[in-house]
Amino acid sequence: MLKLVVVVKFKEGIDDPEGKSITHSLNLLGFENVKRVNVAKQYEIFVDADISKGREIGEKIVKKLLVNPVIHDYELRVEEI
Amino acid sequence: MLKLVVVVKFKEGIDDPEGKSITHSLNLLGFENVKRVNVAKQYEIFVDADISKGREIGEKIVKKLLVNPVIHDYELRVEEI
Amino acid sequence: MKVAILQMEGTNCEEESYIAFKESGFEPEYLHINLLKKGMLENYDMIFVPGGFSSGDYVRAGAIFAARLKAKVWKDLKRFVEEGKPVMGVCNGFQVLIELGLLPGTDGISEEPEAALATNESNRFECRWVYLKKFSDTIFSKHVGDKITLPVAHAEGRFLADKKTIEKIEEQNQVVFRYIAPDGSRPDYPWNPNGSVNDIAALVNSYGNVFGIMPHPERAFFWYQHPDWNRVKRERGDGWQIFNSLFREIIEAKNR
Amino acid sequence: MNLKKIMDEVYEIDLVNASDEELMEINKEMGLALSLEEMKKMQAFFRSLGRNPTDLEIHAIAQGWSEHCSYKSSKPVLRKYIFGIESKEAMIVMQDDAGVVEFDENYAYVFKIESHNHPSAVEPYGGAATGVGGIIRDVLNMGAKPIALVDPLFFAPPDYGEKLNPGIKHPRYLLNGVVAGIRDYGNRVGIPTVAGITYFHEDYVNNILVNAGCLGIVRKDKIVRSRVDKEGVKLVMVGGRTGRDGIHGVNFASKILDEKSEEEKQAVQLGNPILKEPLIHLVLEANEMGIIYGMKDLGGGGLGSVVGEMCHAGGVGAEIHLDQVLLKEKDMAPWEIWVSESQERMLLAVEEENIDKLQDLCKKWDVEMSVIGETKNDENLRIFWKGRKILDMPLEFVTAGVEYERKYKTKRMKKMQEILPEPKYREVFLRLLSSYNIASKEWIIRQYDHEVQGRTVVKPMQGLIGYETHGDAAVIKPLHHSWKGLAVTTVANPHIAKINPYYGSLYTVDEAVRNLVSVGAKPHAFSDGLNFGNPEEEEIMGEFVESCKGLGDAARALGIPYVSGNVSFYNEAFGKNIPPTVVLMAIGIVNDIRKAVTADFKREGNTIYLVGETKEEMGGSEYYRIMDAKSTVVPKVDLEETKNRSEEILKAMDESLVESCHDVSNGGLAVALAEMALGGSIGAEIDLSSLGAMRDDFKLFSESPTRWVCEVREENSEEFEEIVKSKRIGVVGGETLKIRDGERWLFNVHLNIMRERWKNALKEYIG
Ligand SMILES: Nc1ncnc2c1ncn2[C@@H]1O[C@H](COP(=O)(O)OP(=O)(O)O)[C@@H](O)[C@H]1O
Ligand SMILES: [Mg+2]
Repeated sequence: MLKLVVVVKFKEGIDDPEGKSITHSLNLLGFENVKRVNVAKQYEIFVDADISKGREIGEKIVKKLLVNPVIHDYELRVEEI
Repeated sequence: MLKLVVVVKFKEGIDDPEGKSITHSLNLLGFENVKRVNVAKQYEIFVDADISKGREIGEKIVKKLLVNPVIHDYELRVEEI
Repeated sequence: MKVAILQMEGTNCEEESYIAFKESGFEPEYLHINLLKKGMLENYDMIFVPGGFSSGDYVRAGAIFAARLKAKVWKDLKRFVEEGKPVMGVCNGFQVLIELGLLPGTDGISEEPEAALATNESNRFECRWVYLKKFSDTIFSKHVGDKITLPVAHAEGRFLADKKTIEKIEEQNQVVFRYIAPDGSRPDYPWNPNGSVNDIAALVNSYGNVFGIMPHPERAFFWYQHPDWNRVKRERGDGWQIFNSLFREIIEAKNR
Repeated sequence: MNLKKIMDEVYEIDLVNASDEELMEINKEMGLALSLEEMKKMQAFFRSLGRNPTDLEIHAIAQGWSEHCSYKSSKPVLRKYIFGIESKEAMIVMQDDAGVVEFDENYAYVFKIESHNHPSAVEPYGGAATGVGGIIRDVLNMGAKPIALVDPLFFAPPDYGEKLNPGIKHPRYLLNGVVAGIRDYGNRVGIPTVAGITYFHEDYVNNILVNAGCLGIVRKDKIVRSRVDKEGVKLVMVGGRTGRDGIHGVNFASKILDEKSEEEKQAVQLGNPILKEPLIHLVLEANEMGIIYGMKDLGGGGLGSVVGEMCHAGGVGAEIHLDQVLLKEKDMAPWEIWVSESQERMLLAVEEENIDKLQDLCKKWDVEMSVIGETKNDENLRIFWKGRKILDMPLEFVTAGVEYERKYKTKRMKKMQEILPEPKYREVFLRLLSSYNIASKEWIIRQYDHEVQGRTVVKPMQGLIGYETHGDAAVIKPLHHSWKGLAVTTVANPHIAKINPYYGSLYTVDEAVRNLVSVGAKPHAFSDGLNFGNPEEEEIMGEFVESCKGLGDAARALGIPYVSGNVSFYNEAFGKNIPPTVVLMAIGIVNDIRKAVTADFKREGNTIYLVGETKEEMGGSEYYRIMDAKSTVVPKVDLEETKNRSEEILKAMDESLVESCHDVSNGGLAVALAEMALGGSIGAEIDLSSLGAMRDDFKLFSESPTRWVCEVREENSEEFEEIVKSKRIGVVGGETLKIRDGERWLFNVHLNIMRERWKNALKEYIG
């Protein structure tokens, strides 16, 4: 069994309203020294496949579904479990 | 400046509709050997503070805003940048 | 003229869309993605992707719907567009068309998304009425007045693309409607409800047959769906004009 | 506890020979939440059978007897006051999962309100979402299409600054979580959320209230009952799978919250709107095809209570094969399957020849189904597990439950009313506009899609686009081919009820009527959501009895029935009870939606009227609250007045004489006028001298019932005055709200300043 870990973030320069809103809330809650928050999504995908195929499958899934290249960057990690 | 990285996941046993729906979609898209998908959120929090206070601030932020211990588990990493 | 109203789990504006097409003289039919097979789209004269939360908008609004359509009938869809038949998406439907690469379609069809409808600047789902100004005459807008009002209801409607794409969109006159302030000036929030670049609310592709719009014309089809109907007398809702435009440009033109 | 394994996952418990002490030990270890008396009743039953029960049997009984399923504390009171109010249009009253009332010749509307308090206190997002999910199923299972949602919510103030008890979350966190949960669920399933309450009171700090209501529409010949009256009908589960989540939810609901509540993780679920959405389509399509014989949703109590109630109501027995239930996790014990409250499940009774058709529909909508048993021609419930019978009991014993005549005590407060020095009117007025219970809820309302389905013809926010004010009720146009509409509103007045629950209830009924009449709707039917503290305390039970008495008296006088409702007790934590909280979801009929009226001022020069009498009764008022002044003199309702004034206003509206209308409630006349002015973005000049001799703070801020403000064109004023008993108090116009009493100016405030105060007070706390 493989575990593919994909972290999808916003590209540099793309505004992240959720991060902004959390920053604002934290400041209001008394954490005035919080300067910025970036929010990303992490997917752990459990696949029944050979480790040699891991990256290929991961890239395919990312392209097909998880990422819009106009606004997102991503990291992909493959682990055998 | 510190970077606190928090990953918030659902606890084991909490049924997450998003993970389920993505698993189902991936199966339909031809990735039949995807068995499960867990979705988590990753926050990068940039704080102007001393490294010795990092963990404490992180734990506080997590408790106050990011996590409900009834359904979430989390990991916290503190980095100096 | 047969219109396929595509459905999947979570699309939820199909009924009011059905009524809008029917009342405008079309023959709408629901077509569920689970029943959709290769070759089926040929039987229709138009494709409509309704609003809602397909697959919960999990991952990203419209992403799963688009991926599933692509996996099932991408060739058929491309042929449909290349034959010049109309395709229209509202709200979640617009998001689907963007994810498919059918919009903005600055160069016809793109195999990868060329743009995105990102989370609103307010970071909130918002349901409110906005003013729109027409910037381009297309089959979808020819008979629409210069200024109309429609409701928006979305969390992800902030149109984004790289500079070159935006320039090309503008050059090719692909922006059909922009958000405006009530006095006609450039809008701030909430008149631009999501922070869209260049106040873009609706687009057409470079061929002129694929149309995506964030606000909901099908929810402003009848006069009584407007929030100010006891202030402003209307025969019909402003959204009706879009369906009527299609009818006149396609069905009437055929019969002329 | 003595137990004997009889097969995999099934045990026999030695109940027959247990001492009282051992009974309570069994009660505790199995998490049954029963009293000793109830345990003994159970014991006596098995002694009479001459055998010991299985663990499944014990759990099944405990569930049937829980407060949530059996209404054991409330039934006698409800029967006495709430049930049995007549109306010729009410079709199904307090019998099935939701009330059914005639809409027109061919259609009926269906509605109900319900609470989801404890789960939301522990996990606001999931708790609220599953609350919405549950109430949708209650309406759906009558065969109706859900067309509107409402969400009355009760929190401690968002700026609450006292120290919180362990495990208790800050009201701001709770508020945001709850709103997000309702938003994400309601928006995704495509049902508009059109009304609600966002109410703040310190006493909700340990125990918030999250109520949710749903309204549906159904063709009369398609109404489905929650009962099966024939043997051999297949029982089919459709929708979500069954898991360990939600085990003992009903017991959780009937327990007092404490620091350990956070550990009740199983009681917490997130809900799955994307499973519900196709399930709604599936059920409605199957119903349209006529293949549903009976239907009930799986809510509190799970499969056990549904099979029991559905068969018991129809007078048949049932045989169930629990190993046919589709599971989320493999190794569940039969008792867990029986009591699990996993979301998104429905039980359909379908005749054998229609099973294939249902199968096809399930395929189309990608929804799972499984036949789990069938009805039998006797009065027993039999459950099998891997071929072996592990439960065999009369349904009556499990389902009919127990009842208590709980002791109660009525508390009477001494009558007193503090008289304040005359305040600075402008300052008090502006403070009221930004007090949390009055300030704009736009930040919440707009996060809900209140227009999906295209039926919302009078919106919750009303007025000039971009400047809207709060409306009193939303109006839905349920049928494409008819101008007839349904008005929906929700009301609650805990501040008044806390001083006097009886008058609190009268006031609440009066306000429901006011809100409906304001949009041009004839009040038609109620659903009552009763939220109270611990009924084992005599004073709390007293509050409950008094509240119900008030509800009964008021509705009976007006001829408006309660057709559905919900009771939630044990809203207590850390020794603090919530204030008595009666929530009404009220429905009115709008004969012609083209004549519906909104709350925003329309036109310069129109005349402004006040309908109803203003009195010096400040108990529970927002004015006294912000001034920290004491009064136990609560507003009293004269129901004869309620009836007469409403009829008059409705008549004037029917003749199209009313341009705008808003009832006077929180904050009194001053606030009502301000809200109307804000929505129209046009001011008014008001003279209070016609209200008689009374101090001006009473005139401005009293919350006396049965009052409305109406705007009328000058040319219609004579006719209006003939129909409606009213006083002329001013004229629409200008950019300020100017109020005087004869020669004496009270204040003059610009619209922009009012808007700023009203709109921004809650904004910082939400989203
Ligand atoms: N949580 C909520 N969800 C939806 N609508 C809400 C909510 N809270 C308040 N509203 C709406 O805001 C308006 C004002 O509420 P409220 O001040 O309680 O009205 P009123 O005093 O007329 O009963 C109403 O239209 C009500 O439906
Ligand atoms: Mg009101």
